Amino acid sequence: MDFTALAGLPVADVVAFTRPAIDWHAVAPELILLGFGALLTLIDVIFLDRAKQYTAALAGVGLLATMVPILTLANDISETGPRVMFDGAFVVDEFALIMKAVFILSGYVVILLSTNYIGEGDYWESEYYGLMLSSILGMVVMASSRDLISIFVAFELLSIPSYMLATWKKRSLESNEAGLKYYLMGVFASAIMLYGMSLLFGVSGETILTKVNASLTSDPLTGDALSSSTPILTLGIIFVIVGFAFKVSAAPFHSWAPDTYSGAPIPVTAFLAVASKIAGFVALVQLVFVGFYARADVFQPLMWILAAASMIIGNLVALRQTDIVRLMAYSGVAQAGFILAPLAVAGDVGDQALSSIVSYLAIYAAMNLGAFAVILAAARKTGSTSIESMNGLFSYAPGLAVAMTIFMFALAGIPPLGGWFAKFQIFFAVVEQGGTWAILLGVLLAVNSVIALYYYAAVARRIWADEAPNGDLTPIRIPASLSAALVLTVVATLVFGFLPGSISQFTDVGLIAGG
Amino acid sequence: MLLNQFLLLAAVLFCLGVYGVITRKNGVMVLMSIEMILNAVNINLVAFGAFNGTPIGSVFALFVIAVAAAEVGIGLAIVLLIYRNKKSIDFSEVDLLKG
Amino acid sequence: MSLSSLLLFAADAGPALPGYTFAGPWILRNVWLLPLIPALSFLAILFFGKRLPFKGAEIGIASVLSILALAIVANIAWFDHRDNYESEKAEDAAGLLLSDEYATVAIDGEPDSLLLSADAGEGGEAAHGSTAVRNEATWFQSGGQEFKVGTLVDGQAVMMLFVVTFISTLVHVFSTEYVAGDRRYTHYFAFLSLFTASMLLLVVSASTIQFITAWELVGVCSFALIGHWWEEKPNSDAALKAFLTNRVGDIGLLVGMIILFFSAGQTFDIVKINTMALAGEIPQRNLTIAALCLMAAVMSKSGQFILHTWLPDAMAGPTPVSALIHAATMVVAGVYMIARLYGVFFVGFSIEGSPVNPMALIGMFTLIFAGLLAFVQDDIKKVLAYSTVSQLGYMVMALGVGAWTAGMFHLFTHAFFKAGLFLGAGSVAHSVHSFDMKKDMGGMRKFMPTTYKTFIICTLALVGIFPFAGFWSKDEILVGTGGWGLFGGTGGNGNYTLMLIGGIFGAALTGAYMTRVIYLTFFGEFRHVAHHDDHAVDHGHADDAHDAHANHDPHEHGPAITIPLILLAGFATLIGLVNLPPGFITGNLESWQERFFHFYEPSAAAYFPAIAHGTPSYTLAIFASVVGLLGVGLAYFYYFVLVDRKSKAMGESLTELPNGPTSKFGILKAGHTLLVEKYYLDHLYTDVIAGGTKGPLAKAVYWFNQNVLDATVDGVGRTSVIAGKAVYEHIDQTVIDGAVNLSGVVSSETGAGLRKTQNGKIQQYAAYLFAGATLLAGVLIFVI
Amino acid sequence: MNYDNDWFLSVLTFTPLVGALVMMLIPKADEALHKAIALAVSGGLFLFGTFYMLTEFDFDNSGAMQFNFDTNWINVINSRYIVGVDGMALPLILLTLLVVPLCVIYSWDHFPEPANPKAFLILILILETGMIGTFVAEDLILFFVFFEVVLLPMFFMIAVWGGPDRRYASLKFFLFTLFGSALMILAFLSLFFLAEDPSGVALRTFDIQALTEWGGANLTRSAGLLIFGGMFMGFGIKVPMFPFHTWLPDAHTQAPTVGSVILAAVLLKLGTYGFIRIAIPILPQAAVEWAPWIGLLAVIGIIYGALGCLAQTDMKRLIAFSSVSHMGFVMLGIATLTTFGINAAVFGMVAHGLITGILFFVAGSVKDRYHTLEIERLGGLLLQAPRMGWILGFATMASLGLPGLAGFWGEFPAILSAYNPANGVSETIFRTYMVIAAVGTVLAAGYLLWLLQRTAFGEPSEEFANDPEIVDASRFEYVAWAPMLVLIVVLGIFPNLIFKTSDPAVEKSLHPCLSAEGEEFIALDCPAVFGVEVAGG
Repeated sequence: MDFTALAGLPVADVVAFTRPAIDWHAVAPELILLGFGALLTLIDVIFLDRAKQYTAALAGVGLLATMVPILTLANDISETGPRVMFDGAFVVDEFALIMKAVFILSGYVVILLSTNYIGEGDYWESEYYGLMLSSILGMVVMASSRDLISIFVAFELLSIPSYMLATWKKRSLESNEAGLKYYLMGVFASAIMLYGMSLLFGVSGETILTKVNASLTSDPLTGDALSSSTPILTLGIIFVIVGFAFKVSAAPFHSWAPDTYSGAPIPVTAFLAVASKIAGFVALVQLVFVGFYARADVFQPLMWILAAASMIIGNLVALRQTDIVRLMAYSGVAQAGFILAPLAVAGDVGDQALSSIVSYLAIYAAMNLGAFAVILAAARKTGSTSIESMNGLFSYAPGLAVAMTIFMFALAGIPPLGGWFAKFQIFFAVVEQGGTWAILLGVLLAVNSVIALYYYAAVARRIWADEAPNGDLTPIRIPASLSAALVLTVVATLVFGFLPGSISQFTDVGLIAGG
Repeated sequence: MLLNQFLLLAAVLFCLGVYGVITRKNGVMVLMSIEMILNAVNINLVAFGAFNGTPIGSVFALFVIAVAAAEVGIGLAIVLLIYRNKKSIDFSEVDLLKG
Repeated sequence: MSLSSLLLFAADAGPALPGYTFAGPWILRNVWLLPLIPALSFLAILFFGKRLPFKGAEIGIASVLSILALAIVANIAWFDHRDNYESEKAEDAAGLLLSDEYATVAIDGEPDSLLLSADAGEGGEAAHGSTAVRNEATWFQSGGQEFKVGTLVDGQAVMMLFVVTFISTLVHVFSTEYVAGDRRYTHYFAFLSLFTASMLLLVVSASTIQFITAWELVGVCSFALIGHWWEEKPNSDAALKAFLTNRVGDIGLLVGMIILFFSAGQTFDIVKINTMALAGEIPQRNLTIAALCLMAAVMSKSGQFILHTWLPDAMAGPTPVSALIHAATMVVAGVYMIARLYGVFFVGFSIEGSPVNPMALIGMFTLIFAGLLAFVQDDIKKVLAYSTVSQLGYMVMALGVGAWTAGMFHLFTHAFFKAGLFLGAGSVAHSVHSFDMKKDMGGMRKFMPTTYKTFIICTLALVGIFPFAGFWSKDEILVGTGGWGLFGGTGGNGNYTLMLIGGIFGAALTGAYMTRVIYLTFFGEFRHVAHHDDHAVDHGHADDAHDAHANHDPHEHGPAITIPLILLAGFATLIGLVNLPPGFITGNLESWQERFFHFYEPSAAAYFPAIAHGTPSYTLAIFASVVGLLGVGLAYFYYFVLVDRKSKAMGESLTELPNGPTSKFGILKAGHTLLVEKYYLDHLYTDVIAGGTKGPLAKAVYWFNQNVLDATVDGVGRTSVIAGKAVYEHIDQTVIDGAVNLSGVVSSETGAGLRKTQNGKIQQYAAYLFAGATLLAGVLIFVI
Repeated sequence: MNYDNDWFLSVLTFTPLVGALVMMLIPKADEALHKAIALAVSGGLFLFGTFYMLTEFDFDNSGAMQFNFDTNWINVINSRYIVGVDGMALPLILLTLLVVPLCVIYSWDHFPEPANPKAFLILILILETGMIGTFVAEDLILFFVFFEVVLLPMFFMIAVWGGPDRRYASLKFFLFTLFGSALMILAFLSLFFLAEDPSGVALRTFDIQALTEWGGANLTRSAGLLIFGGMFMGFGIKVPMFPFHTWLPDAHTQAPTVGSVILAAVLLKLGTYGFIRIAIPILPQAAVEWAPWIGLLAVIGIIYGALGCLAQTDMKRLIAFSSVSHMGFVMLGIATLTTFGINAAVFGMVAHGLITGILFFVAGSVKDRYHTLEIERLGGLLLQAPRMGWILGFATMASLGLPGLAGFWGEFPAILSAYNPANGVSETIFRTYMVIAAVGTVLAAGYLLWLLQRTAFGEPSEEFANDPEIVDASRFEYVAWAPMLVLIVVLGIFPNLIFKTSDPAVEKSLHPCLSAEGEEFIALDCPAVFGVEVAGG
């Protein structure tokens, strides 16, 4: 069979491979992470158990080391502008850098959370950090990916290690089940996403997002300008978005999240609920703002529906939860709805929508990680994650109680705690658009923040107003790393709340479409 | 061009895969169904690539194949783990976590 | 007049405005001292009273004595100011009546009537109107406009200052003995002081909002003093009823004052409101509505039908309080307000030249209605209470027919004799520990001669027997109705014949019920049961003092009680002479006629209407006196003759005939036996008197009063509570709160429903995922 | 506008927060130190703040913002940290400064269960920061933040130290307010985006003064109405206006005494303050159209609250319902959109704060002694604790609007102003409201005196007749109550203390067309909405 004939390609067009220019500074964060990841795996293989006590620290150092090129890059691009590689498939711009920083720092906090939990558990340790770093590497790559293929690869790079992390407690049926569900749904979603990508590729003939976007405005067959979407385009866009909607646990693609969260080890849950979810949003943002921006008539209603459904379903089901981790899962669904909301107006108020999402993600990372840190700390004593186990926390662990209160109300969006500004930015974007549907979404947001408060405040109330179970008032011993994580998250949550400028000056970013 | 036929094939494969994922009880069968979907994607990619006269489709398909391999590896590991703990790979029985 | 000239401060402050000045004698510009002193006394008693030897009474008495002195000085200063101010400011005389601002004000009254009083005093100065003295300070501001608090002193005010301080002084003195040993002796005096302060504030108010303030404050003092013995529920019930009934009237007060405020161009200034009302600058409709609203306030405060029901209940308070508050001063606040805002009422009710208006009608109806009610009371204080209501009716009627001076004069005289009656009743009750005339009194003249004599004098004054005070004032009211074509008089503001008849009939009623009181209380034999254990009535005593009294005969009290009685009796005798009618005497003493009118009516001031004054007639005076005496005579015959005879026959002290008339004589039958039936008079008397007591009319009135009016008041209260409960339970807790809670339940239940979809089956999740994706695709492709 | 960047208000606002932070670092066991710090911070702040404000505030120019401070805060949304005080805010700030130390003193020797003075006092101080901040904020977002800051401490105060039903009550309080403020923030944002000057340049500012100057010009009618509606929900729920009032009785009943006092004295005022500081000045035209509805809800509130009171069997709940009624008067004054009405409202806020504060204090002390607030079981308070009984009597008198006491000046001028509402607001409707409100005063007297009769008068019930726990007011109670009692009298006698301060500010806050007449009206070229009577909105 004449392959070239089938492909319709003139043989002469197949040019010799030339190595594309590589901007080493721009990929330095990825390389450092890769290095540390490999190093951890090697150490594990070579030293086995003997390296146990160093691995966590090494992982932490690796993450912090990664911050160095991120900072230098930030300094660099503020002078010279964004860096673009591989024909626009890999871009380092403000958005990419702030998100990378968020991933790295979230990852660092997750490592702090994991140190004792994994160390004290009955499981292999070194692999854990190696996998964690690989997953973070995937996220970091994701932040720069502006190409369907690289997004797909980054997506899988961050997902595959996390499937394993979720199944970490090998002998626990719950953990197995959590991993299985996460894995199966993830693979299924990515398969659908890929199908969507294939359709988009088919329509545009391109994988670079900017080029995809450029092709969306005209009919591929006739070349006429498109006044509205074509079914195949719509299907493609929806399938791609569904893949990431799964990742951010937006309803109705959220069903894996509660089960996985409650089965997986708590630090992993925190990782999934924060870093992994943020990665999903990063991908969505890039797709929407770079790849599909011309097709606001498709993604805006889609995002509207997803946002509304997520908020409503997440909040209502959360009202009936008895397990704090599951509660956090559903709250995460609702939070996803909030973060999706600006995307429903992104076609008209792109800048504001983008910066509101970035702000939200950064603040969300701080407060959600903090909440998991407290859950983790409390579970050290109670050994349970039922909401009732939080009863009377204030009476024996006032510090934890105050911290948890701060996180709960921050998540609920009560000023002056961080979450308010995140929510406020969302409102800001939605109102700026000002259309009927936008205002309706705004009202939905408002109503849902009230419903959400109900269960957040209920947790806080248990902590403060109820009696400790069995009157057991022995204090909780909190290891240093966990304390550090708590302090970091509390401070971040408060600072973001009191001085929103501290985060907004970083999140008011431009998203460079690339080459 | 035979594009439509390729696309139709891919769509059928996709649907079969989805059907399999949703209905098959056996874990391995479910994994295979997913492979079917991925292969539907590959067919699409290659067909579109050929149609559009660009090698990117084929490149993309190669990435998909590579990643799918890794994914299935993980999948099988998890199924194995469940089998070890539960002595069953019937996914419909894996419902410890719910609500 | 030397004292007043000492106090005359010849400052010439501010431009001359119609009818008032900011200059004038020092004391008149500084009458704010009068309310201030007792107010401070209130605080002093409250905070230090208990530590003082006389438990605070000394502070109270000192303060009232000082303000009595000030009030007398103020009166004297006013007399001088009234007559001499204008001559000092002769150059402004013209501008006084018609300033630039009120150039449109026309005094369209009869010149003659204005000059009636202009009978040239000693100085022989030119006749001129009265010039009120004002003083003011900013109270608050709104919208950049400042609103004043201040004093407005004219004849009406200084007259009231004297009445209030005088009665208050006597009541203070009386109380030192009457409430001696009371558990809350100190509080009692504190509230007397506060009341005095509030009442004086009301009297000198220059603005309506200040008036409202004082009006409410006296109400609170009344509340506190009625409920003085709040341990018993009936007392606190009475206090609540008084307050709440007054609050109902206050709706009218507030609304009326608000209408006036805006109608007169956003001002609370009483002078300005009156002036504008009289100058026709306020629409008649507004004035009428405002006057009607204010009338509601008068009806509650001054116990006019139908809002009078609180006043008899208010007798639950200590008797001196009843004398001060519920007879002499507070209850006349309504009357005072009418007099103060007379321009508003005069125009609003078109008093001039009409035969009837709401105010006169209410007054007349009240005086008859209450007079009837007074018959059926066994409690001496309640008789006096209804009598007060009746007399207040006279005053309101007087003002309603345009007889301003007559109304105020009656207020003036009534204060003394009614206070005397109340204190007398208190004196008796203090001895027998009861107010029940039928059970616990009788024959008291033997035990308490001073009380008896003073009581008789005050009764004569009340009934209106020549030459006691009530005669003069009641006569003037009758004259003022102008409805006496029958008697050949002239003048008046209208043709209020109905009011005249009502007034005369009222006089007869007054005579009759007072005679009954006299008999039941002071004649017959003492009916008190020695070991009578009912402590409920007079709480003035601590229990031990009470027991010490119990087995003794009643006796006269010490000077603290008798001296006030004697003083009041003296006033009741003589005070009527201050306003002798014109033409009563001639010659050198002619200038002693109509002094009250001359000094106290703000004649020819732009804020006061030009009212016409009637000429009195001997015929009317005699006729009215005869009718009054007829009432006395009938009652006398029934009690002093029939009942007394029967009592002696039966050997016990009866209060009524044991076999009252059970059958009525038909008119025909009565007619043909008219002259021959020897018991005709007996029957007539028993029919009229006993009929009045037990028969259909008074009984029906009483039944109406208790079961309709009073029950309405109670019913309104009860209904609001029931309405409140219904609203609270069925609307608030069920509908509104229910809706809120329901939204919570619905959310929660929806959550529970959705939760069921999360059944743990992974492939179902996959189905959701795919279904979601296809559904979304369907919607976006086919719908949007 | 002259921004002289005065540090004073920031110190005032954040000192309590600093105090709270210091207290957080001190171990829980050192209760005496905690009390001392709390008292020193709040009391010191009261003395310093009052002294400074009374001496430095330019009362002749009380219509202008003073002690201004203006600096960057959140640049991306152009929200600034602007604080300032004018005559409208000053009385409320002073009230806040006063009430907080009194609450600390009152709590001194009997903290509600489960004690823990440290946490309790920290919450009070955080509350103080929130309350003062709300009154000084001159930026919508800053206002919003402070408005919400208040929620958390109050939520905990009810949830932890509250009565048996505290869980329900605290959440209800929180949810209601949050619901309102969520809509409020939408309204604020709409203002931000829709406000443009006459030349069509978007203002893009949250500065309250700048927006007031803009005054809703060239905003479409429907947008104005909707935005006002959003703010109405936010502020109205806080006030609380009928039918959003149901959180209040529950919150009050369950809250600890001090919580009730602060709630009544200051928190409810945040809502009314929002109306007069933000909603009405910024959107006068929408206010005119909303006024009849606000007035309607206000008078319904007056009557409804009073009827609710008559049905109560619990003393505290009765007082809570009375707040609904009294805040109805405040809202009626506000709804008239006249200087008279709004001055009355400002006065009414302060007066209600003091009076209802005292009533809650007394109710709390009654509860401490009798361990119940069921009116049926009480009685004879005047015999058992005469001073407390008299104070209760005094407070009820003040509460029913007795002239000469503070309550009158919030009530009467409000009723009065309803006779003659602003241009464009239906006179007929408001005169009807006036009469209904006047009837409300009778009902107020009814339920308050009935309360007094059933609790203070009569003989004590057998149950408590010889209870040794029932003693008269303690030293701490006296100290805590005396300033409020004195102020009730002083303000009643010298109303100009507040009126003169608030009047220029109120006048400045109202659109000139609301009161202009005749030629002036024409000269101002007023929009049609100010001229025609808009029947029923």
